[in-house]
Amino acid sequence: MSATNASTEVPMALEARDIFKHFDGVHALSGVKLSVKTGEIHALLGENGAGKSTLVKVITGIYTPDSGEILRNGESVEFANVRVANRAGIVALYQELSIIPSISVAENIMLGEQTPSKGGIVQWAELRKRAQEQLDRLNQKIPLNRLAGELSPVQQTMVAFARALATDARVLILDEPTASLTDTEIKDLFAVLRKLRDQGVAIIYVSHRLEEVFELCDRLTIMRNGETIITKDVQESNIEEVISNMVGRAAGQLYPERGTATTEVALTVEGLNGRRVKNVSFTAHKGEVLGIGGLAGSGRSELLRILAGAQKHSTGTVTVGEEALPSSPSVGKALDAGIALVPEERRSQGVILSASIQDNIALANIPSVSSLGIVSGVKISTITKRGMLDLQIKARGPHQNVGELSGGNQQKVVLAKMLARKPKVLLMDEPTRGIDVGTKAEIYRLIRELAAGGTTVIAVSSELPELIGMSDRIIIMHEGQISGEVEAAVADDELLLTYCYGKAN
Amino acid sequence: MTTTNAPARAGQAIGRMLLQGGTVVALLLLIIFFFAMRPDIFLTFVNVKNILYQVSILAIIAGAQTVVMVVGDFDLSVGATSSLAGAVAGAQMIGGAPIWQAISVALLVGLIVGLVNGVLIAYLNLTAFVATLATMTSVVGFAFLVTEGTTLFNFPAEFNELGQGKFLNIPIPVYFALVISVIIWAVLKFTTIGRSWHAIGGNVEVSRLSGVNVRRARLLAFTVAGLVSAIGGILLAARLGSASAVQGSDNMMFSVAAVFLGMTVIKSGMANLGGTMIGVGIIGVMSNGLNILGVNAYIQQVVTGIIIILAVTLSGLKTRER
Amino acid sequence: MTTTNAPARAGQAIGRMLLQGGTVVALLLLIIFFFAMRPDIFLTFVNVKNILYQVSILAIIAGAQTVVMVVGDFDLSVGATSSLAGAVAGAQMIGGAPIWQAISVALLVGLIVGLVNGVLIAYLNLTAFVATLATMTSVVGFAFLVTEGTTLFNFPAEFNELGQGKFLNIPIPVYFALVISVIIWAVLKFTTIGRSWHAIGGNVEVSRLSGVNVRRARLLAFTVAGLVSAIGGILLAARLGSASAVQGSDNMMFSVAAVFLGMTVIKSGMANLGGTMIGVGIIGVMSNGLNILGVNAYIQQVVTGIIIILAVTLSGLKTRER
Amino acid sequence: AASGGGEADKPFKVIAFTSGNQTPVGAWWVKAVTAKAKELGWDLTMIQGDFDFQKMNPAVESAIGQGADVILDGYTDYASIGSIVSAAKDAGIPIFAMDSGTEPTDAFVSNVTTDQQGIVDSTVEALSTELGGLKGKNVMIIGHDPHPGIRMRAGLAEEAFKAAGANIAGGEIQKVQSPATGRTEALALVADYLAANPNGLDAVWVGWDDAALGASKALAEAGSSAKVTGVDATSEAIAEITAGGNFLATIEQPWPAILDTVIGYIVTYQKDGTLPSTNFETVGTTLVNKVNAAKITPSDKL
Ligand SMILES: Nc1ncnc2c1ncn2[C@@H]1O[C@H](COP(=O)(O)OP(=O)(O)OP(=O)(O)O)[C@@H](O)[C@H]1O
Ligand SMILES: Nc1ncnc2c1ncn2[C@@H]1O[C@H](COP(=O)(O)OP(=O)(O)OP(=O)(O)O)[C@@H](O)[C@H]1O
Ligand SMILES: [Mg+2]
Ligand SMILES: [Mg+2]
Repeated sequence: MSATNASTEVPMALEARDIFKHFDGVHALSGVKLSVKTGEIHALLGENGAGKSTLVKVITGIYTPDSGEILRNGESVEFANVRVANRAGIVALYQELSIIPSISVAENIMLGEQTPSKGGIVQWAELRKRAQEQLDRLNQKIPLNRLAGELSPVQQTMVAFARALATDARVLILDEPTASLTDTEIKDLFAVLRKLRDQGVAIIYVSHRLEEVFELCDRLTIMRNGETIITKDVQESNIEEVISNMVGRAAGQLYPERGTATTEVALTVEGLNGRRVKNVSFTAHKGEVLGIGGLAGSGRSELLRILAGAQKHSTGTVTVGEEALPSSPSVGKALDAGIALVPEERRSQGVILSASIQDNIALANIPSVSSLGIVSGVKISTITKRGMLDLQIKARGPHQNVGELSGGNQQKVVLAKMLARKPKVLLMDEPTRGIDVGTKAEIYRLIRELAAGGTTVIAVSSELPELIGMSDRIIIMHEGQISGEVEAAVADDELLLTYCYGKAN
Repeated sequence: MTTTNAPARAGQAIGRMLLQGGTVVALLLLIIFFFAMRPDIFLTFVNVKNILYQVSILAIIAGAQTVVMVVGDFDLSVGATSSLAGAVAGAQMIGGAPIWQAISVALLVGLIVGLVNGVLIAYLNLTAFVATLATMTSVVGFAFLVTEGTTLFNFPAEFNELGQGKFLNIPIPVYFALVISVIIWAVLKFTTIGRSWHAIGGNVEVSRLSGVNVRRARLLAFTVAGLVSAIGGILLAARLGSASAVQGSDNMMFSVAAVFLGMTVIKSGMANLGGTMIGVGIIGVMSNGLNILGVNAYIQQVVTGIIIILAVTLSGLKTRER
Repeated sequence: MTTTNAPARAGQAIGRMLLQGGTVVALLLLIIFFFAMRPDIFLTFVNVKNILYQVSILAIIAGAQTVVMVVGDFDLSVGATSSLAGAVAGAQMIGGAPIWQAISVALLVGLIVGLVNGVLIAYLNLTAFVATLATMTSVVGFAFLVTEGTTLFNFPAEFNELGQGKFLNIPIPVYFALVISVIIWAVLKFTTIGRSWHAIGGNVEVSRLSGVNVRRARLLAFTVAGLVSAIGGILLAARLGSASAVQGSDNMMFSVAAVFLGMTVIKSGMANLGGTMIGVGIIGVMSNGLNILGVNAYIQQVVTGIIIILAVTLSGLKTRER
Repeated sequence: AASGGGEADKPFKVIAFTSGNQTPVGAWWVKAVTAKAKELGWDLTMIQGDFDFQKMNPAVESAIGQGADVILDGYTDYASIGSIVSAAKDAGIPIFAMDSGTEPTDAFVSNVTTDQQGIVDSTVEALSTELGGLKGKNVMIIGHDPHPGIRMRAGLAEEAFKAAGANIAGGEIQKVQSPATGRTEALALVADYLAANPNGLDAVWVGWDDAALGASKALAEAGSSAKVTGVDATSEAIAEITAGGNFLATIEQPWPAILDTVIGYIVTYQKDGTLPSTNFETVGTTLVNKVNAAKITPSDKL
């Protein structure tokens, strides 16, 4: 609607020309071009590590480019830091950015230069009023006085989003804002974004969820290896074209064929009660991919954490094959029994960012790389090499710090670490969060291979198509309880959603 | 992260409050204990005044420490800075300078030390621990140079009056401690810089990316800490009527301990002025009470450590989950 | 915010190495400086031996501190624990116990203090700062009780030999420091527990979810620190032929400073034994060099702080990006 | 605090304080004063300061606020207790002191201390005799400024050695910073000096025994035959002197006698309000060397 009526004389709201940026020998950006019109939602797409987040940080002055130029309304600008960019109306919600846990929701929303003040004194009434306005725009009922750290992850994301809205930005950049949201919140978010666009805000939208892009965006730019491949109107493009441009070859099938699960029981869960989880019982079979769905906060993550020994439960039993797990769990014991968890928050739970790939992989495999308390460098390097090869981890070598890898490759490190344990039951919490389509397909294939090899995979996902596509069987949770179970082959979005809202059983 | 089912909510709430306020409970227990042991003395006006007098300077320096710890840092140099400020003021007065000038120069010295800390930490990215450890070392050296290693004394009576005088039968340093605490509390609570400090203490990176001027705010925090420590040091010199290079050096450890004790008081677990004052109270009551009971100095020291552990453990229980 | 284009890459790499190894460079600069000032003395066998002898006990205690700091914690009680261990060994021997028994009991005391720290921190979730500050306070009190406030002496000659004897003309404590450092280095590098410590220091939650027994590992780290500190304290007592409650109390601050200096040596910025030893070297060379130049004690102190800042700033430059 | 007197209707109230209870002499003093008070039937308030004036001064002042007949100060320099002195003046309570400063001051009605010049004279003479004269000899002086007694005698020693024609090693008094680490600091000072100036020392004069023991250890390790003197007569120093190594001599200060004198003044004052005739007096000390070492009661065994 607004994509075509911009005349060529009107300067672009934001333009990036031939940006180069390298880190320690990695060329993150090699001549990127991006131009965003006033009043459009512009999708920025690309594989993990394509350089999207780096470009965002160059635009907002966090990184200084090696060369290249940023133009705002046709004028060349240089931002020394985030504050200067914000004052010029450019505001970003960063990929890894979250909230400040120890201060209130209201203050989180009105942070920094947004804090209303007179002579250095905070105007609390004004602050609360304006914070409330932002939450209202997003349809969020979050108490302003709560400490942000007490909110659920979803609410935290919404608070961070409210903060971005509060700045009244003219150029708003969102780096994977929906990665941890579910459909309800996404709908509210999109409504706000459309309204902003109609008010003339230029929005850059980075996402790996391509359906969203086609639903929301006006134009798209695809990046690959730090370069711009194509910029196009969304209406003139389609998913296949986007994928092939992103990965540089024709798109294959996203989800592999389902396998044939055995009837041999691999995991039995009986009467499990935790903080949120209530009376959960189910079984999973050898070679089966069991998907778990549900709304945010429905207790899926807690269930996996309990199974993995990472969280206490009050009652219930977990049995792997024939062997019952001890009632006071620990991750070590669960691992020994053959249960491994790929957690939900990669950066804070999955990998040690400051440690090398091989140290990360070794960490979960201490028993197998050591004898009599002494670790063997050779064994570590063997399992690391195998993991990096099997999962095609792109890195300079086993000694590279995980913090320097792209999100997708970080996720593969987490997987490699747990797969080296050869688990009987692999628990995966949002296994493809923030991961590009190419890598997603790889991970689905991997899940299938594991299942075919006899592993039981239990995967939590918030994306219904993914849940259906990768699973053999699906369990849906609602407020801590199992509200429905269905064979994936016969499942559809509508049915799953009714279970999600706990309406049928 | 405690959640339960509907029943027994009230009982649990009280339980939580007790744990939450573990440090407050610890203070109350201490008071009750010492009162029970010596009801004739402990809560008399004279003794309470005494306790207040004894902790007033620690309270000021712990206030300075609170500011820095709200930002998520440490300042190991507060004690040394206060000694240096006292020494500088003393040396000035002995050299014949008028009182106002002596005090101004001493405050300036504190400000400069704080500024140096701030620059090192906020702009040169040194860890607070190393930077303030290093400045502490240098500052003690300066204090030795200023005092030539001796104890300076013989200050004008009007100066000593600042530390030894009374108003309404309450020693003047108590008022100073009160006023400075209230100011720091208000700055932390009501000003934009105070809120920035809290934000930075919560998460530096998020604050920076959200447009908080992190460097300036940290610089300011350390500068304030230096200045306030100097006030404490000047008052200590006036209070004792003398100044030496090492006087009040244990204020550093105790100020950090007080802030840590106080951090357990509030839910977010951050440094906060109210909590710090409770921490200061625990330290003051403990030392006064043990003295009143006539406990042997060595055993006092053993007991002091144990009481600190008990106080913190009491409130630590609440976060033991997981 | 360093940015450059393709050329001058090589130059930049060298520059980066210099910055990376800023602390090493600082040590070299110090050595070169003092050597240039007193070429006839500074690098002679006698003086180098002197320096090694002087830092040997600090090196041991800094090794203990390194273990704890690898895990991401602190131990403020190392100095006090070492004094207590020395005092306990001394008191035993004076009481007529055989040397092996005195040493065993002293080591046990160190182990227990470490264990208490570990339980408080790993199992009762106290902050390392508060917990070790509190144990430090109590431990000093115990040390006073053990020594009755005096200096114990008159130890058997074989005991003193441990601290004062020589082998191949090199004092025995130097060998102890070397062996203990190598052991700590090897434990950190090659053992599963060392791996776990590093992982915990990198990210506690990730470690826990990877199956590391975080609590046990932290408990062990503090226990090791207590035990190693005790070794340091026993050697100090043997070296001086005497034991007092406060002797070696400055080892705490210096050990932390050494570890911090050493953290700048490696890219990950974590505590590491090699770096710590460079830190210990800087502290030792600095104090010996300044003494040799005959610098006034107070000025020495000022200079010490400044050199620490310069050394760390030099290596801090590399992380100044952003 | 006990009151068992019975001769007067109200017990005689005494506030006693010392800043140094964590030193052996301080600990002895606390015990001795407490015993004396019991014997004399005083109502004693004993305050121990642990060198922490921020804590000690208020405690003493609050005791003053509750009233007392006399104040007894042990080993606490008047410079550090200005606030106590003025509080006592205001309340009209006399302060009797021992070893509390090196010069006359009207802060005290009496201050009995040891003769610093005498200490210096006898130690310097002992060294002179041992070395066969001091002319051209290299002498290191180790002091500690925060302690007024040590500071004063170190200064006097410097004068004495200069007057005798000795060279002061390092050109000035070497300073130990913290009493806690005095021994290791002195050890390093001497060791480093000897490294820089092999055979560069004939004597080391140290202001107190603990540091002197460090110095003598450094000399022994460097194989130097230089001699050390200290002050305090600790049992450790006496043992070293007896053993006949580098440690030549130390000084015994007659604390029990001095305490008796001061207590005597207080008793007189208690009886009829008579104050001592002078507010500052010094008492002679005894040089402890190999000859008389066996007969001396060490200061930490009082
Ligand atoms: N601070 C850094 N240091 C070193 N390399 C970096 C750094 N930040 C990014 N890189 C590298 O730059 C490249 C681009 O990364 P960037 O984060 O911009 O990718 P992205 O497109 O946002 O990927 P994702 O979809 O996974 O978020 C990657 O190869 C990454 O490893
Ligand atoms: N209201 C809340 N207060 C505190 N913590 C919460 C809250 N909601 C969720 N959490 C925490 O967030 C994590 C995820 O919660 P849970 O397992 O219930 O959700 P989920 O179904 O996995 O949904 P999602 O992870 O998508 O939010 C848990 O560790 C839980 O403790
Ligand atoms: Mg990204
Ligand atoms: Mg989840």
